[in-house]
Amino acid sequence: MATITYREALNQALAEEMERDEDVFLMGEEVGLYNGAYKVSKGLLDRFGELRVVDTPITELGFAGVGVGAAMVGLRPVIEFMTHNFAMLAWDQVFNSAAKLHYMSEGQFNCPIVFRGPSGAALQLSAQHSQALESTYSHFPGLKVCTPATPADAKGLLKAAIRDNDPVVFMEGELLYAMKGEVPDDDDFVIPLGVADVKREGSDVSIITHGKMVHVCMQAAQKMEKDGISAEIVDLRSLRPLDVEAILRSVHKTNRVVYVEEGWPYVGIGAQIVDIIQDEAFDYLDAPVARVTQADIPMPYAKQLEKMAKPSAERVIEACEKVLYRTV
Amino acid sequence: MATITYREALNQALAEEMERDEDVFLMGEEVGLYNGAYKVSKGLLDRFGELRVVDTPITELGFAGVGVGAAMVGLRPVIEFMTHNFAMLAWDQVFNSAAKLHYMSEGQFNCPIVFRGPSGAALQLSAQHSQALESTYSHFPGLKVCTPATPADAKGLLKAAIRDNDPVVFMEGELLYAMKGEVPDDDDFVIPLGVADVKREGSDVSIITHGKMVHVCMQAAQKMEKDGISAEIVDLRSLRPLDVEAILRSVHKTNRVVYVEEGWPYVGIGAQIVDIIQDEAFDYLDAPVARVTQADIPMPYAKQLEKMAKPSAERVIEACEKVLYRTV
Amino acid sequence: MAKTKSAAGSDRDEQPSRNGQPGRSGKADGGQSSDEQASKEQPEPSGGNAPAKESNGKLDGLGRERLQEMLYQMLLGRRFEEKTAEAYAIGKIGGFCHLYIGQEAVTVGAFEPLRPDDYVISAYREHVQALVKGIPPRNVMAELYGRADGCSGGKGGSMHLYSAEHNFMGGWGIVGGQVPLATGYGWAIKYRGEDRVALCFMGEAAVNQGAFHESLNMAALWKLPVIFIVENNRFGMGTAWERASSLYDISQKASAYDMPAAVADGMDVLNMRKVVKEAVDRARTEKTPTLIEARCYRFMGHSMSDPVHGVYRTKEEVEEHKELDPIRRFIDQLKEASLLTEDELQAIDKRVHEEVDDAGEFADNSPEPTEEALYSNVYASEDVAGRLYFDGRRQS
Amino acid sequence: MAKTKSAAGSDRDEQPSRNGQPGRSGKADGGQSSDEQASKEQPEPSGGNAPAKESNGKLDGLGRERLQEMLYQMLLGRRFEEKTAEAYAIGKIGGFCHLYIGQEAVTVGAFEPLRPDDYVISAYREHVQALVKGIPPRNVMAELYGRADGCSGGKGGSMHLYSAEHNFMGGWGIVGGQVPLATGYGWAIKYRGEDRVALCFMGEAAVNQGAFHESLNMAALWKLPVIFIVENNRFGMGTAWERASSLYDISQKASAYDMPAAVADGMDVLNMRKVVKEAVDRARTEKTPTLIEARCYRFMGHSMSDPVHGVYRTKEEVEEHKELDPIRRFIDQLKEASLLTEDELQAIDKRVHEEVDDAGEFADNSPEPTEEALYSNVYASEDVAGRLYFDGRRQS
Ligand SMILES: Cc1ncc(C[n+]2csc(CCOP(=O)(O)OP(=O)(O)O)c2C)c(N)n1
Ligand SMILES: Cc1ncc(C[n+]2csc(CCOP(=O)(O)OP(=O)(O)O)c2C)c(N)n1
Ligand SMILES: [Mg+2]
Ligand SMILES: [Mg+2]
Repeated sequence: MATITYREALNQALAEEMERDEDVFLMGEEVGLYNGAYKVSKGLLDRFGELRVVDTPITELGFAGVGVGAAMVGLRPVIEFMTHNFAMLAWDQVFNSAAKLHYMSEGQFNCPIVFRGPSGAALQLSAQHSQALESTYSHFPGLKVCTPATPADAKGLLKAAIRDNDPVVFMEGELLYAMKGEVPDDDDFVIPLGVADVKREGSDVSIITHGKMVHVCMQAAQKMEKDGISAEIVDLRSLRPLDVEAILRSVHKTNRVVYVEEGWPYVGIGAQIVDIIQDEAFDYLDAPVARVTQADIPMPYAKQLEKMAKPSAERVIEACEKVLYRTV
Repeated sequence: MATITYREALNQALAEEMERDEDVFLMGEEVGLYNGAYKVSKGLLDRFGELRVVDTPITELGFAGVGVGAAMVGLRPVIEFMTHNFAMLAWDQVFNSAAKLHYMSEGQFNCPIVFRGPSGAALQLSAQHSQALESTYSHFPGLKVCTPATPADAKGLLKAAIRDNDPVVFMEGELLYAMKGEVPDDDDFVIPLGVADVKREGSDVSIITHGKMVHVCMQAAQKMEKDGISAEIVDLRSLRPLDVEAILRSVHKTNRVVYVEEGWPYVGIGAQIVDIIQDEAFDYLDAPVARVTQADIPMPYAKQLEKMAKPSAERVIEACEKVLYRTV
Repeated sequence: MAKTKSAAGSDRDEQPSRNGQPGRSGKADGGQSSDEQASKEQPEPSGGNAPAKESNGKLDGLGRERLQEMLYQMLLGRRFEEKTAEAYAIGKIGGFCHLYIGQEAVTVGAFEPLRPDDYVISAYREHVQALVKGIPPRNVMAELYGRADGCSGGKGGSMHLYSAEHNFMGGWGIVGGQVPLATGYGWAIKYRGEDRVALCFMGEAAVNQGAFHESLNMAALWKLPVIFIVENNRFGMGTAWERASSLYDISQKASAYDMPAAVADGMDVLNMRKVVKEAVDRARTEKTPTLIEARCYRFMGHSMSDPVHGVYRTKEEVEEHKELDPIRRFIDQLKEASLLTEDELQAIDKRVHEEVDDAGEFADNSPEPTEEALYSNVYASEDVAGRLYFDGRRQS
Repeated sequence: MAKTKSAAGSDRDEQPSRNGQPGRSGKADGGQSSDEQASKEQPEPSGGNAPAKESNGKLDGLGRERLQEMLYQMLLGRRFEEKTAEAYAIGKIGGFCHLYIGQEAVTVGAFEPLRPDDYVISAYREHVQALVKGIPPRNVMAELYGRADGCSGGKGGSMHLYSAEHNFMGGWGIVGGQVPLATGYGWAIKYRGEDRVALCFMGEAAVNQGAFHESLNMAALWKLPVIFIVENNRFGMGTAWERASSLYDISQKASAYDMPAAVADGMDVLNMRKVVKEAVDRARTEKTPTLIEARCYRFMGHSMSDPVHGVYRTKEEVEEHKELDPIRRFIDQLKEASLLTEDELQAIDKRVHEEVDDAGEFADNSPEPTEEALYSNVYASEDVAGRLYFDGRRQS
């Protein structure tokens, strides 16, 4: 175990997988000479050279498609979107190409590609740069989606994503890159897709969440502890495949659920989890599932407005109190 | 009242609004000389000329952006996407431009634009041409979304969408264009956004749906009638704004709900409706809400496979029986 | 090596209709750009005039057998599409269906210089390209019928024919969407240090799409062995090219990327082959991409639902272009050079008819895909924990 | 009218660094393309050499007052950005922040021929463009501070400055995203038969985006009065232009659209103005679009978080370019032509400092947006039935 940052964890995952399999290469804006806009690919150009760490023009649609083409003929591209906000320009290639090729060709072509980059808000980047897009990606069959919240998960899941034979959308967080955590040194430390992680055991209420929000939920849980509320935190880690068993296990245990996500509410991930819970654990719910999301608006720039718009520990606590029928 | 096709209803709405307001124009692929890929704009070029009925190159991103720019300076563009499948190429302009401009500029610029075209599967068009994308559009605040199921709704809602000062995504159906129905002749027949329509009164189970699926649900309801099951069909008509009152009214009445949609299940519209119902009518539900969607796969070409993949009256009936705890 | 064309694209003055006329000018200058100014400045890679019979009894270095094989491919394409039209008319084929009739010379000429390991991707008007790349007519027809023996298992249909075995990377339904993919094949070839090439076909209307421009820039910047062949059949659905592009001359667009370019007469299989061969050779050796405009004409409607002529072109225009039928033309060339006898022609015709009939029968008898097929091949790796499907019907 | 440039774009042979050198060649040939071959073939619209003082005591037809106003605008831009850097350093400004220092001549020169009713849109390096278009420094600074008096109510920030009153249509955060919007303004101008023009600024890296190409085609095809000004400051973040584009010469890309094009020296405000004026006049009268490459250089890092020099450029390179400081250069030109005295310069400098300080104070004292602002202006028409917001906090 070493304590490293989320950024370093991703860097290790990339380096190890590139070392392990020469079909793996990294392509995107500023990933090479500049070492990555967020320095995730630091040192990789020097180590692997220009064929395997490729700086692209600012043409998201184009290089995403180049990646899909390369994947069709057996390479394993890791395509970095500087952020997933810009990936919208490439969504045709993600949704109409990557997600459908295997099926349309009756399995003749695989698409082992990873589309990675930060998703969601950082600090005061305003509307076009602050979108958490998990819901949209997860909607399309043919894709797999991961949202690691910690350095260990980032490393283990990225390695799994690169080894997976399907297109995987990998969603990181600008505000997570500098976060430190313990990560196994083992070169073969891989976290399989579809396995949730109970980040905190609890008995009164289940807070189910993914990605960056795990940390907001942890703060909330610690505060609630003081008021004698024991909150369990289930981090889904991947949204497709989804660890439904882990969700149900926690619901059976607490009978009260809050779903917390960074994105917008309308058809957010939480809505889908609510649907699964009411369908498969209807009689176990002592209260409606409550949801915490970002405000249902484009993200504003002003510091205070942005703060109000983002999910906060306070709002998570309010939601927990609601499902616990406690009102303060 | 005249009996006309859905196609003619849209054509009338366009013609009447262009007649009424000279800032309204239609732009898209083949809308002019060719009279529209699906003939929705038949005769409009002759009637209104090349400045108001504009054939574009095949550049969805580009002409969607041209529309947004024109809307920013006070025109009221109706942008036709030959189908919403191709609109993915333009989503950056829909989500990052149209949906956010009013907010980012603190209301200095409006974006009164309609993005219309067919959505969802027709017959054997396979994966890239058969996607129902309501869920993705509805997720983004700043947009409004309509899904008319009948000629009358098509006309009334399109007129409302054109008069609305916000960007409206208008989702039609290739298989609906030829459908006939009664439509008021009145030039000022407008159906306000956000008002659902009970397409069929019933007392045993509420089938809530939108768009093309209304007709599948009608078939199902008629069949169930024979087995003595009285199904109510609530057509949401617009997904954003959403007529929550109408949903709750029906739930209070029947206590059993099935949501039917053409799109994929994961974070489909149905998931959001389930969330609203369990949150706001928790104690009124006698059974979990059941959902009927397309199979969770890219749409296959083969006739039989496509049939199996689409929501059908049979599957709607099964779902109703499930929430009624009847098993046959 | 070819220089980038450099005319100011000022052929806007000329009548696009004249300019866009395939064959006419095309045949005359054997693939010269019809923009005289430009062609004077620098000859097109294709160079030369109409093929002359060589002492060794070859045309453009192609022997009797090879030439007749090319004729066979053109006829196969023609008859296959005619059969397809019939089958569509009686409902055996569904969905959208775009026929290639009239454009056979583009594909047969372009494929002649290829090796089996070269990649080809195209758009949705790709039936004939699938056949010429080697997919058996049986499996192509079965795919159109939506049967289990189809080259895409019945899941793709007319717009999505695939064969990994033949390096046929697909038809494509999104206009321009295949261009970045082809660039990706070029990237993979470079990555692995191979000497394959990738051919990317598209209709002229795809040239306006951003994906085209983003791809050409990367292909030129990274020196990828990709040949972009634009089939300028004059129309994108009902929109004439001159109504969709501010510049008629497509090859000129390569100058924005400092990429070699050429114009070929898409109604002349030998000229087409000559122009593409030069680009292919250059791609194998120098790893440079090329943009080729193949001037051709669509004899049928855009798709089965579009009349042959109507609002956007006259009966006369269509008839006039049918005069340039690339198959009749090639037959004449071969006979003139006494490289084809009437008997040989009959034999080829017979062989083609038999194959096409056999393909139809095979498709008729091929089974529908089973219900199990519905959920097969959505994902390549289903051995994951957790749930992949959320429709409650198929839980992984 | 200008002819489309038509060089084979073969200046790949030249050193891009030489080629990309603003000022040097630029000043010499007053906006000629540095591609000699091309410029020999056909003169750039800009034509002429460095400005000569005219008998009437004007430079390029501009009088003392106007010229000094331009100098004022350049200095205002420079000092405003310096103030911005300070404020950012102490946390008064958040988010991404891209400074314009070194590129002032591009904007001030380009705006001189404009009328107040002309539209301008740019990318995220737009503070100075917002100022020169007429938004008071107070409201721009307040926006950077995220305050209620900001020109976007504090909701947009550095990348999203707007003023409908001044027809400043925004900064834009998506590289290339503003280009179709500008084309839309051009469309609206044509639709209404007005004689306005639309200026669209973008960095050179945006030229590779598909949106740029789709837009230029429509602008040329439909004859829209849009002037596309590419600020080639040599780098897109850490990527030198020659590493991102297969063709260095950006103006050459207009030939793919048969669109007039020109290269301007973006370090020379008068040359910049001359080149843009010609395009603006043409746009008002002939309704034709123009593509202009303004060769300039970014003196600061890409954003506040990017060091001025580092992996992608050396200290020496930056210093060398600072020699070409457009403001110093303009001051020299004016003094040489005795159109500016030292006292006048001091007065301008004083005025600028006062305005910038005032802007800072104003921003400091401007209130934060209130909680009500959070949900205001999401929709323009909220008088609809049904629910618009789904977070349970604000139900409409
Ligand atoms: C992105 C996209 N937009 C629109 C369409 C609808 N469409 C299908 S084919 C076509 C015309 C394409 O013409 P061209 O590229 O010249 O090819 P051709 O049909 O002439 O072979 C259009 C508009 C599509 N399939 N994809
Ligand atoms: C579509 C998109 N991709 C990537 C980015 C991230 N990004 C912001 S600025 C920039 C560089 C742009 O360079 P250029 O266009 O030359 O403008 P400059 O910064 O030099 O003024 C990049 C890659 C973005 N904002 N939008
Ligand atoms: Mg065509
Ligand atoms: Mg730049």
